Amino acid sequence: MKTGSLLPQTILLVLTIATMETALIWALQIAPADKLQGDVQRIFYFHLGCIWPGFVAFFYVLYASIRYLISRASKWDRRAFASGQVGLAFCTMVLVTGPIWAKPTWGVWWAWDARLTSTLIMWLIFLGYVMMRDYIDDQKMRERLSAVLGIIGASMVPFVYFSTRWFEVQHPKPVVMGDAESGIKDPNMVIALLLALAAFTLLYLFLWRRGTELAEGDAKLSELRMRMNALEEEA
Amino acid sequence: MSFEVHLDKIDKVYGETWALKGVSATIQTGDRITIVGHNGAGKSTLLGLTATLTNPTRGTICYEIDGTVAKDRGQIRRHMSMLSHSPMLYADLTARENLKFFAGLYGVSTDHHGIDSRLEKVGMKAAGDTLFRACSRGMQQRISFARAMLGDPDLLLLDEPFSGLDKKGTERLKNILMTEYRHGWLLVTHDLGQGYEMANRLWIFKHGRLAHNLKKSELDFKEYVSLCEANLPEEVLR
Amino acid sequence: MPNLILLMLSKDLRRELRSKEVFLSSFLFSLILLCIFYYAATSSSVAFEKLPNTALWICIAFSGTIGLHRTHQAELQNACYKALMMAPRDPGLLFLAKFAANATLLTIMSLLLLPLIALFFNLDLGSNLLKMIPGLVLGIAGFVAIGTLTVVISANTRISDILFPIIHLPLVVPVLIAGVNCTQKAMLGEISWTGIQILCVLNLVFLSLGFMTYAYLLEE
Amino acid sequence: MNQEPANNLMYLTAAYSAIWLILAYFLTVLVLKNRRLARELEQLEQRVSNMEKNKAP
Repeated sequence: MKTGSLLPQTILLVLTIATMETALIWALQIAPADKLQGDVQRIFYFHLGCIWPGFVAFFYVLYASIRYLISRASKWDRRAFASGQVGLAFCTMVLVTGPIWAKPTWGVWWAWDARLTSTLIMWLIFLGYVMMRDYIDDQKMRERLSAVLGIIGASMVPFVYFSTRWFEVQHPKPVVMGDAESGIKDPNMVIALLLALAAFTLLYLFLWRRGTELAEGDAKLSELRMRMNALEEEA
Repeated sequence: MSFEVHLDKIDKVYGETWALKGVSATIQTGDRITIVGHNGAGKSTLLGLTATLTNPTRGTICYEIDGTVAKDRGQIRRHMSMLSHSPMLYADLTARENLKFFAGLYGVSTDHHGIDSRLEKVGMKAAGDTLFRACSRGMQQRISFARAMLGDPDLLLLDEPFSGLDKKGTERLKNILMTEYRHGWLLVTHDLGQGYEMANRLWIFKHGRLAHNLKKSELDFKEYVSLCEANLPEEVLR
Repeated sequence: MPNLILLMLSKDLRRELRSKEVFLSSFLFSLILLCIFYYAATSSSVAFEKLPNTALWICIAFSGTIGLHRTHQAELQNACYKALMMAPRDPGLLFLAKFAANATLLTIMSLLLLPLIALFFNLDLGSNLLKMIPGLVLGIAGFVAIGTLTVVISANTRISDILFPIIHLPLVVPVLIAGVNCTQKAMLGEISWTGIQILCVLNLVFLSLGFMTYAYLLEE
Repeated sequence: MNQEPANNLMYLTAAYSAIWLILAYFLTVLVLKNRRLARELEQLEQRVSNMEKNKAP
């Protein structure tokens, strides 16, 4: 079984690295610099590249959590959790690169821009989701509560996005450089963005697989340890 | 009215500890079963499982009401209730208010008079309007018994109901249990004498397994005690 | 179902009148918050009078969290919650009943808070009070709908008191954003229909989520 | 927009290194957990087989 799953793993890894390299080259070299923002705009390719699989990760949490509650099969819990972890990591990348891009373009590290705010809240929701598991000892309880929290959290994501945007209409943005003059126009820019998206999607798949396998190993381990304890107790 | 519970190869795992291991047994109508076992041997877990509060890790529990298998949790729950060492009543309400609330919650229609007669049965009519927190431990446990009896259950799940009671309180509650209640129960206890006296079946748990499942008529008290001593660590027997 | 809600409501209100738990933890706590708010605002030369809405929602968010946690702890005392879990009732209806009781308590608390805020901020509420009510009530309802779920989730962890606000508050951000907007407009004499619509949709989603998932929380 | 290009490049580098750092951290945690897991599994399997050997005769 192990050798069977090793080959697709390797293919996926190679594919991820290759796409990532190409995306890097395109984003940093081939795509032209933005007219107004200059080279900083290149952050955007990878910044956006992270958001997309981040969203996918969170919606997968929703899907897997529902599947868990229906079937009560631990594998769905492990898949949901691995996805949540990767989503959280990607969200962190978005949150870190966002301010780094904002400083030279907007002049401030943080503006309460809808995109930044909603990402921050999403990050907090899933930090809670990932953190909570460490504080519940019983496995079944942990799986069940995580699934419920995962469902609530992930279904909240669209509302977070919607409400932060709605709020922005009420208060016009501060002196923020709009995207009207700059933005993605050159075909090479589009290619760079698409490549980054592809690279991070592949990366998500890879990390998610690894995380799930790790959780499966963990489960196997605790099952073994439990059987050992039982055997020793009886002996 | 018959109410039977069939446990089939029940496993229950908490974290990395095995609370129950391959437990198969049948609880028949009118069985008064005393359960003993060392701490963490899965006795309370068994009650929780029987009460449909939690699901077994493996295995199935099947409920038979009047010969037909019941699937609906609500229907099953109407036939059981639990009396544990914590009274499950609100400290800031009076005994009467508490009973009224739970009667409503459990769908038992009781007027003012009905609640009164239930309180009278446990000898608590006079204390019906005192706040629950002001009642003594013994009184609290008797009111809690009245709560457990609200739905006229066919199976009582007793999780160390006597813990924290003094001798007099224990005697009184035991008397009420023996005289006011006619159906079966599962009683988890540490007190072998009491357990033997109240039972017609005896279960002994060891390491999550149901080590012995005996009729009371099969052995006298002395044999029972020696069997328990053989299976349980000393600290349980005190 | 209305029976169950009335039952839960009368039980929780009666308990509250006797113990004054939520009143103490929420209302008095809000009072202290308002004092801190005053000094924090004036010492940074922000016009304190312009912030009644801000103060109102900060009080609701903080004291609401404390109040929800407190009421659930009271349920856990004497293992009463276990008796609720064993009730032969539809868990979804139990959720709605619990939600109604919690929401009523918090709404009463915030209605008590309103005159106080009007007093402290020299606000003329009289004419705008009625306009404020829908936004306030709907906002609190959404806050409590999620809170009724998350408080049970966090109660099963080892650090329930810390974890509850951490998982609860990010989830209610959309409600708070919409609620803040509604009451702000109401204070200026307008009604924010979009805000109320959003709040209605959010409440609908939260309540149906709770209705469907509460069964999974009522297990041991 | 009104910054020196050199300065701009600094931000660009910072952003990309941040991504790689987070990724590296994530991967390291994964690898470390994996290793610990493999080690513990090995130990346990040995213990199990030892016990079964003791039981057999």
